[in-house]
Amino acid sequence: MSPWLPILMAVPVLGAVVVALLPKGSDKLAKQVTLLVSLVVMVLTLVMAVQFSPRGDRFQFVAEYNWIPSFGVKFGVGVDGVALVLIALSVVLVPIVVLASWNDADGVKTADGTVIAPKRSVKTYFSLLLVLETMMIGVFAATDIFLFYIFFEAMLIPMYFMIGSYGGAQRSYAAVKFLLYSLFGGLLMLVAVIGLYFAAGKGTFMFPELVGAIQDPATQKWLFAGFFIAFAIKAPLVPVHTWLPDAAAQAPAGAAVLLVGVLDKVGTFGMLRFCLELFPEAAKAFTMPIVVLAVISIIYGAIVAIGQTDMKRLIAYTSISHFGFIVMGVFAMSQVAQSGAALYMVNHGFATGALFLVAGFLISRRGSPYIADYGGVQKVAPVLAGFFLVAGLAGLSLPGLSSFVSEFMVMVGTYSSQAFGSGGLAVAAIVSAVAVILAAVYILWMVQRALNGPTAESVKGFKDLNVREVVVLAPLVALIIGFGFFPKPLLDVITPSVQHTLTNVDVKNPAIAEKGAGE
Amino acid sequence: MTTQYLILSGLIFAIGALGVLIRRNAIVVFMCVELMLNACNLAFVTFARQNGNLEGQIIAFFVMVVAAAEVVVGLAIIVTIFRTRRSASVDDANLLKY
Amino acid sequence: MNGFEAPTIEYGQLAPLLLVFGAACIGVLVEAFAPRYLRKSIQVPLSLLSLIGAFALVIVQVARGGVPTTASAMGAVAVDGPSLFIWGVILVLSLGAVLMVNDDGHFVASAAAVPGSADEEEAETSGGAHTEVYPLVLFAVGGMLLFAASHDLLVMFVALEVMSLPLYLLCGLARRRRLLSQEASLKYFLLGAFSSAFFLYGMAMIYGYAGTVSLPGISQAMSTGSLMDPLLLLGFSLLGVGLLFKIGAAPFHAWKPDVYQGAPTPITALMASGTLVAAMGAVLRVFWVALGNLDWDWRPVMWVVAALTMIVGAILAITQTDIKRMLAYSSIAHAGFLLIGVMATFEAAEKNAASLSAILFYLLVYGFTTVGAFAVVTMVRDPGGEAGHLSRWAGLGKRSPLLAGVFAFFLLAFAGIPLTSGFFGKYAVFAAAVSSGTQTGDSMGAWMTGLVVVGVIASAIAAFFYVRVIVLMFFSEPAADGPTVVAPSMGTAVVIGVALLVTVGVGLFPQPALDIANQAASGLFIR
Amino acid sequence: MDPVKITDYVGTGVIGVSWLMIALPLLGAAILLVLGRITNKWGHLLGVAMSLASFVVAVLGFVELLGLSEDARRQAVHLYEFIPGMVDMGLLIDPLSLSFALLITGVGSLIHIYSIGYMSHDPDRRRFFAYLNLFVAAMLLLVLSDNYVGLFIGWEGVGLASYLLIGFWQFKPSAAVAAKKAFIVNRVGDFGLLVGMFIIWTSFGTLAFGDLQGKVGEASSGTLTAIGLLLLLGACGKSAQLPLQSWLLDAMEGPTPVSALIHAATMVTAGVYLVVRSGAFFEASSTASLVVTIVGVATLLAGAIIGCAKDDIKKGLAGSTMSQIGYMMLGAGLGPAGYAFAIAHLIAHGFFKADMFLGAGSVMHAMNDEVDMRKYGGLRKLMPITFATFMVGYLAIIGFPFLSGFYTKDGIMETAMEHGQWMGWLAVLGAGITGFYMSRMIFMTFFGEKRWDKDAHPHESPSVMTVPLILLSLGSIGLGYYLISDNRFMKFLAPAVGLPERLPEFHLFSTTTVGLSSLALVALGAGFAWYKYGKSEVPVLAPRGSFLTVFARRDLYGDALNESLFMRPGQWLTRIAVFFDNRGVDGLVNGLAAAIGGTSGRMRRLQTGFARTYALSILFGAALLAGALLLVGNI
Repeated sequence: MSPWLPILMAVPVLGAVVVALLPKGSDKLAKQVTLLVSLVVMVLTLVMAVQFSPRGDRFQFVAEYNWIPSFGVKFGVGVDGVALVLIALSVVLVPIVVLASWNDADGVKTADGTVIAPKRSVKTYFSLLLVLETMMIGVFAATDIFLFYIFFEAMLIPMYFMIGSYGGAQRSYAAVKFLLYSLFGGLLMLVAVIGLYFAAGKGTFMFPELVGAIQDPATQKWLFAGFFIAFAIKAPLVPVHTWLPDAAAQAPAGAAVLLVGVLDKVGTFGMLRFCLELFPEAAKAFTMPIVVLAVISIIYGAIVAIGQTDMKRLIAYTSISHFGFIVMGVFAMSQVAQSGAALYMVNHGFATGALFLVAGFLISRRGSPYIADYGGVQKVAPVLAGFFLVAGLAGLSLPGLSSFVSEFMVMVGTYSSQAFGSGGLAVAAIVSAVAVILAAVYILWMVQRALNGPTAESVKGFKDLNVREVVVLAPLVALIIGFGFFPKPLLDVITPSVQHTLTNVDVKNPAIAEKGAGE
Repeated sequence: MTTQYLILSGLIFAIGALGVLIRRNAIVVFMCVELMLNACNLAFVTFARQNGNLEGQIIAFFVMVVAAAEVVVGLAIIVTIFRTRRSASVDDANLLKY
Repeated sequence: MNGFEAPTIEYGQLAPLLLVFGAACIGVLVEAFAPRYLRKSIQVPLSLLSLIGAFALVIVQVARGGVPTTASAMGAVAVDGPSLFIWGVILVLSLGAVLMVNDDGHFVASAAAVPGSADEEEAETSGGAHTEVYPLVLFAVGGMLLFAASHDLLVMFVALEVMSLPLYLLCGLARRRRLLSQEASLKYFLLGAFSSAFFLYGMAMIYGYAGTVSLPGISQAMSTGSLMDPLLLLGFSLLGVGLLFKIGAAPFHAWKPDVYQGAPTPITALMASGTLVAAMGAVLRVFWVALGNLDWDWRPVMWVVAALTMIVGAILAITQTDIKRMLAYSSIAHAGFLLIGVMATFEAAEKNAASLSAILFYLLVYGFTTVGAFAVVTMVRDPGGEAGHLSRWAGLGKRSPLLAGVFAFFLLAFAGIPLTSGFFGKYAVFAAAVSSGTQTGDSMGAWMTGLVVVGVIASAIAAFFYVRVIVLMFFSEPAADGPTVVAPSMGTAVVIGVALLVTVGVGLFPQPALDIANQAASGLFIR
Repeated sequence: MDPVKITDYVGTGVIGVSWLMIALPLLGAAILLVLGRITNKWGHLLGVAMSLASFVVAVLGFVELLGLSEDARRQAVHLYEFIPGMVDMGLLIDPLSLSFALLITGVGSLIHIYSIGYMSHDPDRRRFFAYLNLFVAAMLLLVLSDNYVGLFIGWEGVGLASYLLIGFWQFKPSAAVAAKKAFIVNRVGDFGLLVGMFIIWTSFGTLAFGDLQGKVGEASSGTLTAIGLLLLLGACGKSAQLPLQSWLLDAMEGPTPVSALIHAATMVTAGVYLVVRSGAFFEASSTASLVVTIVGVATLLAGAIIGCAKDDIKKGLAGSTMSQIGYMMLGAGLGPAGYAFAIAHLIAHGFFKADMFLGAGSVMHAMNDEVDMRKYGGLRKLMPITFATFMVGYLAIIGFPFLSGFYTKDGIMETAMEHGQWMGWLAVLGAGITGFYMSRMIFMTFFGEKRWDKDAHPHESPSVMTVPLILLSLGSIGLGYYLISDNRFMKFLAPAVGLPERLPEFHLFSTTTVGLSSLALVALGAGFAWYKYGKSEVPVLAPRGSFLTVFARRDLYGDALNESLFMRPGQWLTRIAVFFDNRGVDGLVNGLAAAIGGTSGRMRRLQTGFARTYALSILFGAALLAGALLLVGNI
């Protein structure tokens, strides 16, 4: 029993209670408390992460408590490498988001006094944020599948309120769409979770004990489908993606970061851990259609992104494209691709997070999400433009920035995958590489329209980023560049965990074996 | 030779049910329900005869008592409605719909 | 049948029942003899104390004597584990309903006065009130208790009527919107009587088949007789009509929205919680005890009914504009979910305990949430009474965040979102169904999982309208002349508080409640 | 002779810290970008200092390398584990990479210095130097990296720097568009390079040059051809070779020093570097190397033709750059015999083209940023130093005897002729065209009548600009002879790229068919140019010109082709996809929701409010129930 994870999960929720109970009118205090709590969680997590030994047991910091014996449900938590980096991603993003949304609930007015968003309850927003943090940690830490499901579904609610109460003009449509879509997937997964429990007949939901418990191929396929559809909606994969552009575009920038940066990762994380390891035969049987779907997502997301006129929607579609890469990597069944996919989850969180935030800052100066309403921002706000460009370049996976490493690994791993004999997935990798070109088009075209050219009349009065905003973006950019050149710390943690996955799926990768033997 | 009684009982039940469906006057509808209950009584008694035990006949008495109670409650409701609406038509009471 | 044998009555086991009925009778006497100004101050404590006392008796019964293993009162009433559990639930829920009844302003001053007439105005200004409401509620509660515990069909029929007749009347006693209330009453009465007739005729058929109306007797007869006898099948289906009508399963659900909408809200709460719980108890008894041998015949039909009920409830609720009407459809959908549990039977009867426990647990959590939700509904008022129309609820989250938050939480529980009690209820039932589907050699296996999938889809559709209310409350701007939120009376506050506590508590730590349900279900029904 | 085996560096010399070459300018860029306005005053000096420091390291490394025996001249410097199990970050110090490093840092430093003067009036000069430093760092990473991933990072890094610098004056829409275009077209090439890397990794399990040595033969010829062609696609993008040439002419929107450094001397030659560095693949696949030569020949002609019709001095030079890189590509496609000439020409070209670009910049600086040569004329007297240095560059590029270009280009043409008559003759033809368009440029700019705008006051540039010009022109004069004579450069490069079986003979003045005929053609071209632009008057407004002129002016319809083949269909595709997404996919979802809502709306009409209807439904249900049970019961 290690107290680490329960403590990590308890601190934010206690913080949320404290924030919610603060007396009326103490908005500023609420913000400060939230920031403090999130920083404490971050520091605690990093201290914990340092103690993680990549070569040790698969699950570390394990804690178990018999929660609902009647259902065979345990409060079981523990992290492997992938879970650890995703938790780290979450807890790093939260303080950044807190700082980024410092004034979001205070109501937004443009310089000329137009109310863009009315004042909302600050305390509610920040306590929701902290509740969400607990759930984000919980969902990645859960080793009990039932517990995972609980967090998987429950985390919809705070996000739903964050979008619905604090978002843009179409917020309630977007929030409801988000909730119902995810809920529908989640409920299908619930059936599969129940089915898994009884089909395995082990009387437990503990993931390590359920690995390999289902042998019957037909059962595997049904259960796999239940899990996969839920995760595909969450990730999101074409054709069940349309909730994301709406949700991300309407959510306040901070919530959008957590939505796309962390919540959606639960989908790909779930595929990697649950779909593959619990139902290996089904996963192999479905590999080809899923990879095809992923490739479609990659290309289709990119093409549709090019055609967007709304900045946040555009970023959302780029994410759909990127999630395609992650899914492709997960199902390429090779260590390089899966490590790349797991790394991509983290990197995408930072890159898209930065892009959403900087776009949010830009939008908050003008009140319009439409690219056409801007132009020549670089002249009046060079720092903002600079951050925008760097974040955008991370979005197009420029080598030297973190997302490149992961995208490269995914594509190389897919190309070299032995899943369908030598070169069976090569075409998928080649087609997906076309996205490299498309990514340049969507990002640079946006940059050209929004930042370059003669300064638009409406943009002339823009202030450059203030200190708070720079403090928000700088760490993200530092991480993006840092992990771009030195991804080893993340990969060292991720790779052993991915190898566990592959062992459980019973896939061997000759290229790696050879390389590993050589060293 | 109980079959005829059963058929009669069935007929009465059907007439009662049909009456509920096609008559508008609440009192008549209500009487039709009573008719159905009595059809049941007939069936009970018949089966009691057929089975050779008394349970059916006892049940018939119970049903009568219950029917009487139902009449009390039912008439009270119908009268109240009638006083309010000046109509005993079942179809007039259709504010609650969709 | 030689000579007269004095019946043995286990008074100890029936004490809760007798206490409630006794208190009801005393209530009637109070109405007859006590002066008008004293009646309320006698009736309220009487009702509350009798319900609390009955609940205490149930506890004592469980704690001291354990659960009886044979039927009481010459095989007329079965005071077994499920009965005691259901009794406890009904008693607590009806206690909540009585606390809400106690609130002023729900019931008409003089039911006999024509709406809008001088009589009515006078009755209102003189502060008159129908204190008959209390004994009526007690009779209804007594009927519910008996309904769920009846061990033969005759008792069941009588209990059904004892439960229903007071409710017919209570439905018509709303203070505001009296036309609607009276209409609800009339419809409920006519349709209730109509369906009782079906129940009775079915009972007659089964009597004709089995020669007895006692549930074990029927089961016995079926084990020796033909299972294809039209008398049995016809009788069973007509019996089913009466029971399914009471739980509001499609296509026998039509009364529910109209009646729930028209009835005074405390009574709606009582019907939505107590009646449903009691009727589910009766359904289980009939289907599992009496007709257990007919499993393979009734399950396909029930499959369709359950699926239809869930879908109809969920889909129709989407376009509702009245909050109570919407909750009525929601209740229909939940009845469908419960029917999934009813179908989750096993060949080995002892395995049924898990399914039974799931249903009991579901009833517990659903009942509490329902009473809480209706209690909230009573607090949101327009000048003309409760603000029923959904558009009036817009922006409530800004006007009264706490109340709206609580209501939102109840709605999430209805929707079955994790970390609310409703989720575990739904999970328990679904799990039971899937579990029964995985038993080997069961041709219904895939069908059961299919039913769960239907249930899941219905849940997703249902989530839409729960969420719609939340959207209205939180994401819409409040109307300028929006409804006022009255300060809750002590009673209502307690009801909401307890309901919230249970919904949250069970949502976080369901195990204690599950333990109780498991224990209650462990012995199954007395056969 | 095959290339020497790559060994891990164990010494303690400068080579061990050769990463400083990259780190210093990178640090400079970082300081200038992060500290921002604070560094405005001295930012340009820092930029120059970092570039020069990098040059010093390169020189020291070069000296150390020369001190090593020939078979130890390929040193891999391990830096750190980059992607564990896949690739480590490391530098490869060998004659090839150091040649490039010297060119980059040397010419780069000169251009840095020149820019101090050229950008002195620009408020964003500090940012300009940051980008220049960034470019130098990335370019050095490109050439020094000991594996394809590092190369690729540098590859895209220079692309980024190029993007930033082309769009340096991004407030001009044309500059912003040109920058974006350059990046995107380059990405098409990068796609090739990426896929090529996939195949290399999959086939050989490594991406490091060292590990690949000697392994190439293991793969099938199909694989090798595929790798070769894909790498060539990458090279075409970066080096503006057909069919990815279209961005280079637009890239002239950038400040002139950028054009000189990135779009003439260094970055655009990265493709040649890639082909030479990956020589093993091309040598193993005759198809791939043949395609390289075809691309080279086609581009050298296309670039030359485009150069003939341009009135914009920078675009004229850009066309010439394309053409000259075509020569290099041709040389690179000829195997070990051509490598040395290609790289030598590359270096020489780096000098004389940078010289001419900076000269052009000097002219523009004097002419209020006017680029239209038709508005120049007669500048030789007013700008003597610029004129003299430009003349040197001009003579070098057309292959005037004894100047740099004469030897290097001649080497390529000779080798090509040996490989195939057709490519040899086409290359010679290209030399003739070069003679024409370069002479045209000289006559239009420096000779003839003055055709300036009224407010132009041409003057010689300050010495901070002219000194680099002079230094560059010195290189343009002597470098060619120095490198080619005695096959000096070929031998120097041998450890990195190998030697051909038979070394070519060196002649001070070659009298082969190729040498003479090319000289003759150049003279013909120059004469024709004199006839058209020196003797007769140049109209200020461009005449409509013949079909051929228009063809060349429109860049051989390359943009039109791209537009009708890719851009327009792409836009349509995008629009269709967006429409499909909104109406189709999302429409389906919303439609489903609407359908459920509609069903609900219709179904609730069944709830008529009539108690008798409800009773009917009960009866109906009862009948169904009974019927179904009777049916099921009797099956």
